[in-house]
Amino acid sequence: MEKIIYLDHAATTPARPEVVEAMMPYFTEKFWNPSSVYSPASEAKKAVSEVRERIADSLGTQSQDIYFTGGGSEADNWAIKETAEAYASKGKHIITSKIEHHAVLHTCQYLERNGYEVTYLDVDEMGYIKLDQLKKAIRPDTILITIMFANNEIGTIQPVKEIGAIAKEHGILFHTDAVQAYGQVPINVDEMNIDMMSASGHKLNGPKGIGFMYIRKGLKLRSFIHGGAQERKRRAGTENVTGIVGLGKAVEIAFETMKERTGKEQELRDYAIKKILAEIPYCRLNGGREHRLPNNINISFQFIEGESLLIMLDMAGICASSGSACTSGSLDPSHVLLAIGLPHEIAHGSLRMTLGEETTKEDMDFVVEKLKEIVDKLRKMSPLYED
Amino acid sequence: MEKIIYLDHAATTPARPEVVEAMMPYFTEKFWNPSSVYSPASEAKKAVSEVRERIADSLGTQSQDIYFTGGGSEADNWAIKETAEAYASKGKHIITSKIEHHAVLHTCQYLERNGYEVTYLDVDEMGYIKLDQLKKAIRPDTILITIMFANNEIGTIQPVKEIGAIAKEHGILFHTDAVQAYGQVPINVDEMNIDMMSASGHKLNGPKGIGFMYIRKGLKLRSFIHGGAQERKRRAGTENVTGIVGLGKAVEIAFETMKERTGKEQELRDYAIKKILAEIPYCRLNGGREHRLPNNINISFQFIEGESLLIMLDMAGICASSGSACTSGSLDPSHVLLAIGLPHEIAHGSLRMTLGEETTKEDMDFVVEKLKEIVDKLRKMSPLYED
Amino acid sequence: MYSEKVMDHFEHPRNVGEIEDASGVGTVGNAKCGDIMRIYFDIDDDQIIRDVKFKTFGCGAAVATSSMATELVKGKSVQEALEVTNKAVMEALDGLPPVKVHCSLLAEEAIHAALWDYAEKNGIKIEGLKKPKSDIGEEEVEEEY
Amino acid sequence: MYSEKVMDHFEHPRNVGEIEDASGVGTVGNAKCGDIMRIYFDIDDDQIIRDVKFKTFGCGAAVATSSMATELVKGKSVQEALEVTNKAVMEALDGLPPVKVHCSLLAEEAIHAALWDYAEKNGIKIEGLKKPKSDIGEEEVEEEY
Ligand SMILES: Cc1ncc(COP(=O)(O)O)c(C=O)c1O
Ligand SMILES: Cc1ncc(COP(=O)(O)O)c(C=O)c1O
Ligand code: FES
Ligand code: FES
Repeated sequence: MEKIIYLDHAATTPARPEVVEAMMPYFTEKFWNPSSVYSPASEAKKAVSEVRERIADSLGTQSQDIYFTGGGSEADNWAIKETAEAYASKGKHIITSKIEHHAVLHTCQYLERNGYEVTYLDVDEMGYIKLDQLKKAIRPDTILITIMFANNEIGTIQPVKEIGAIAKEHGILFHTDAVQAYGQVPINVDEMNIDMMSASGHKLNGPKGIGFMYIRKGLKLRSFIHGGAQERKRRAGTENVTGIVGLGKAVEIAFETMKERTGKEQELRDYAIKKILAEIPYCRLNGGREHRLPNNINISFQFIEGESLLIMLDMAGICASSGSACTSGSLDPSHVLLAIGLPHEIAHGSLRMTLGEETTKEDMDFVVEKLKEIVDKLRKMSPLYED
Repeated sequence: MEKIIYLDHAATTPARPEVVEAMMPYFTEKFWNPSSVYSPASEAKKAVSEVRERIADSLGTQSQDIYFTGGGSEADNWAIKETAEAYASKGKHIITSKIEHHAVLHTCQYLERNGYEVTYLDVDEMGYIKLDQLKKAIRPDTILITIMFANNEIGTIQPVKEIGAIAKEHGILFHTDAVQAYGQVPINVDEMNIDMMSASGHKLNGPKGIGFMYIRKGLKLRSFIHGGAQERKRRAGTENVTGIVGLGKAVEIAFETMKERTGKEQELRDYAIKKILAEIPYCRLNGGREHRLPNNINISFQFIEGESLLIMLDMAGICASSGSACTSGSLDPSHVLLAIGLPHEIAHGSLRMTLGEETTKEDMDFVVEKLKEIVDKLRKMSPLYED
Repeated sequence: MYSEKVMDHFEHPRNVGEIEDASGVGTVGNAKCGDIMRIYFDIDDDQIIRDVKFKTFGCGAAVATSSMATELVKGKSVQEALEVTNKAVMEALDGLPPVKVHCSLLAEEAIHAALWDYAEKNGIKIEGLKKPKSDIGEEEVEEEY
Repeated sequence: MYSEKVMDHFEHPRNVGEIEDASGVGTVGNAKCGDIMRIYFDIDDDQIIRDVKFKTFGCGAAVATSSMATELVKGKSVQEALEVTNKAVMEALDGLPPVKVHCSLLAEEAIHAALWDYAEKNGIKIEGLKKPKSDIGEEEVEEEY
């Protein structure tokens, strides 16, 4: 098989070899249940608490505020549903944005069916929420603001610190889905007044099926998964020690390499964007300019449809996505692209390419060449395009 | 370090080398998100559906009724909370037993705080529920019976088929927590009228952080973790492909080897039980005689306390447990041992040893020798024991 | 996800293009996914479809079904073309994934719309042809959870 | 989980046993975990603790704190023994895990109960000694979620 150029790091990433290596002993020799009393099990317990420590460090907080989960979606569900339940006596109003991941949106819709009210903030044409609209949306019964740190489709990074400050000023809890941002941009939960934060291992070259939630000390929210006394009685289930160890290694490397890695990605991102916009007519860049994930390219090609584009790229060995991978079961155009104001048919013709540290300039040159050919071919086939 | 004799397979098991080997390629080369459109991702999708098929086969059902979860606790929470929610209009009464795992008990208690009523069935001195008591507990508003297949502490296997028949006759849904039973004893969800069933990978030499739930076709219950369209829109979150593949391999081997493996374990179990009861005074076997997990030994030693016993066994290189590992954060005597009628101080002095396929007769001979010494030493120290 | 036949027709679509002064043109759109398909017919005096072309803005399945549908009607009589259902197109393509069944309806509907246009222009009546809906695709695929 | 000192005292507990015709005996139980500890004192006429023995039905921490507590009071005056708090015992053991703090209270309480028994038997009053509760351990450790 010819070379594959993987440009879908926002969907998932390969685990680093070091990550897999770190996990290996915990599958077989050190397979212990960390809750066990006998001394060998302390190896597993220690491994788990070291990772907790490492993650806490990366966020400028203490380890007892980190809770491991089965992934980003579980963390989002936990934060939103259990905050809703724990603070229902204060109020039943939640503020979020129109461009959240479905793990947040569908959870909010679930709460709406159960007597909560949700305000979905608009975003501007770059995908930023408007702070004055946020302020206006706050009501006496608002208990939670949940706004994602960075968007998975268009890469826009929200003004999280400002949102945190507004939440704090009004005594409202602030959760942020940082699944795309964690490991890519620096985050300090205290400086940013983040009360809860979701993250997922497989987005930062860690294993799948593991994530975590930061929960600020003192918050009333309780378990989402009830059962044993693991995770300070807040998240039941035998600890996924291998997953946790793998996540820990991924976090270690992600933070060690962050500056250099994302610097390189950003340069390549801007190079490719510039080239595509210059060489292919009728296309536009979606998402934030200044505050944008270092590896995200999202471009709409007028007159063509995303899936066809993806399949042709695939034939050329290029893996990319159109909208969010986990919603590919759906045929609707991406809710994010509609929220930034794209008409349906333009939203349909959008392409997301998310780079990784292994992506090279040669890769992107090849991709742009192929894109030109493919876009041309599809436009020739399109009833919307008259040349 | 001296040899370790691991007798805590009910707490967790080492992943088989074949399991780890099967997972390896999916961490790095085949790391794809199964929801992605490009062709390489179909490898990941295919791997997931093959495992789904295999698990369905093992239960005598079809693959679309198998849903992957982050473990046994998540499956238990899902089954109980979402059945409660989906069928609330029919009624708000649930029947369970006093000896369920905390993942079931604490979930039921959570529902009690939210307007549901729960009947906790007694068990007899072997740990069996009483079918006539079950029948009497059924009310017009009963929506769910959740009774574990086999108990994690005392190994008692419930009359699941009879429970299923009663549930069916009354048009009530039946969930069973089969975390300890799956892979140890044959299960057929149709013959046993099981509507929902929870299982967990790390209990059958698979990886941690992965489990599944069987949900009979046609059931109304919806997502517990909301978000993307994975798992037929019923369980959001990027699929834990590595975990699923590892689980699949573990299931394959567990079912291939079931007969021989559990036969051998059962023989060793009975040998050790007999020897302990014969050679150590003042002790009794807890749990079912006839219907008992093939690898479970649970014995109470009068006048001594479990943790001290465990630590001394640990010093001899023997890993065992006293009550359930995941509740070792708690100091209360096991709710299971209390439910079968043990007084507090006897419940405290109980020891669970759960064998694995690698356990040998020599191991058990050594363990019995050590047990004799340790029990003797602790009894000499005990204010309750007068010799 | 797609069969080899689908991929073949997607990669090498047959009959892409336009026909100037076509005997009939039909354009249909799919409310569910926003896709658009246009079919052009060149029909002779014996009501035989001499030539057919299409343009499609849509997914892989939409492109492949357009291509296959045009192949299936080419050289057929108007009456025979009416028999080319979405099922026939799907079968000829060795099937489509369940979420993509609706795409094949687009092709069927485009044929009907082009035939209707032809019938209107020529003042003839085609047995069994109904006025096309302006929009198709409200048929629901199996709803899951 | 336990410090080396705790493990040492657990593995080699000092002063295990009984004293016949002891000057004072105290037995206490812990409602929280069902454990029981009994301490025996041999106290001379100068109110010096000449010998001390214990028996414990309890966890590792209970055994180790019993052992350490008896070491700390041995040879001390009755008044000094009263100062041997659970904190002192824990410190001497290089600490205990949070869930095990209550076990050390058992040792403190057993000493007090044995001293009370001694005082009653001998009709003397020990400054600062209160009648022991029949049951300790209702003190709550940090509640989590
Ligand atoms: C009977 C039973 N149910 C549920 C669980 C929970 O499974 P997990 O730890 O995989 O969440 C366990 C094991 O801890 C168990 O033994
Ligand atoms: C922004 C965002 N939130 C949540 C998730 C869900 O994470 P996971 O798939 O690990 O459950 C994703 C990725 O799919 C994401 O991009
Ligand atoms: S998804 Fe729109 S035609 Fe196929
Ligand atoms: S747990 Fe009971 S004394 Fe330690």
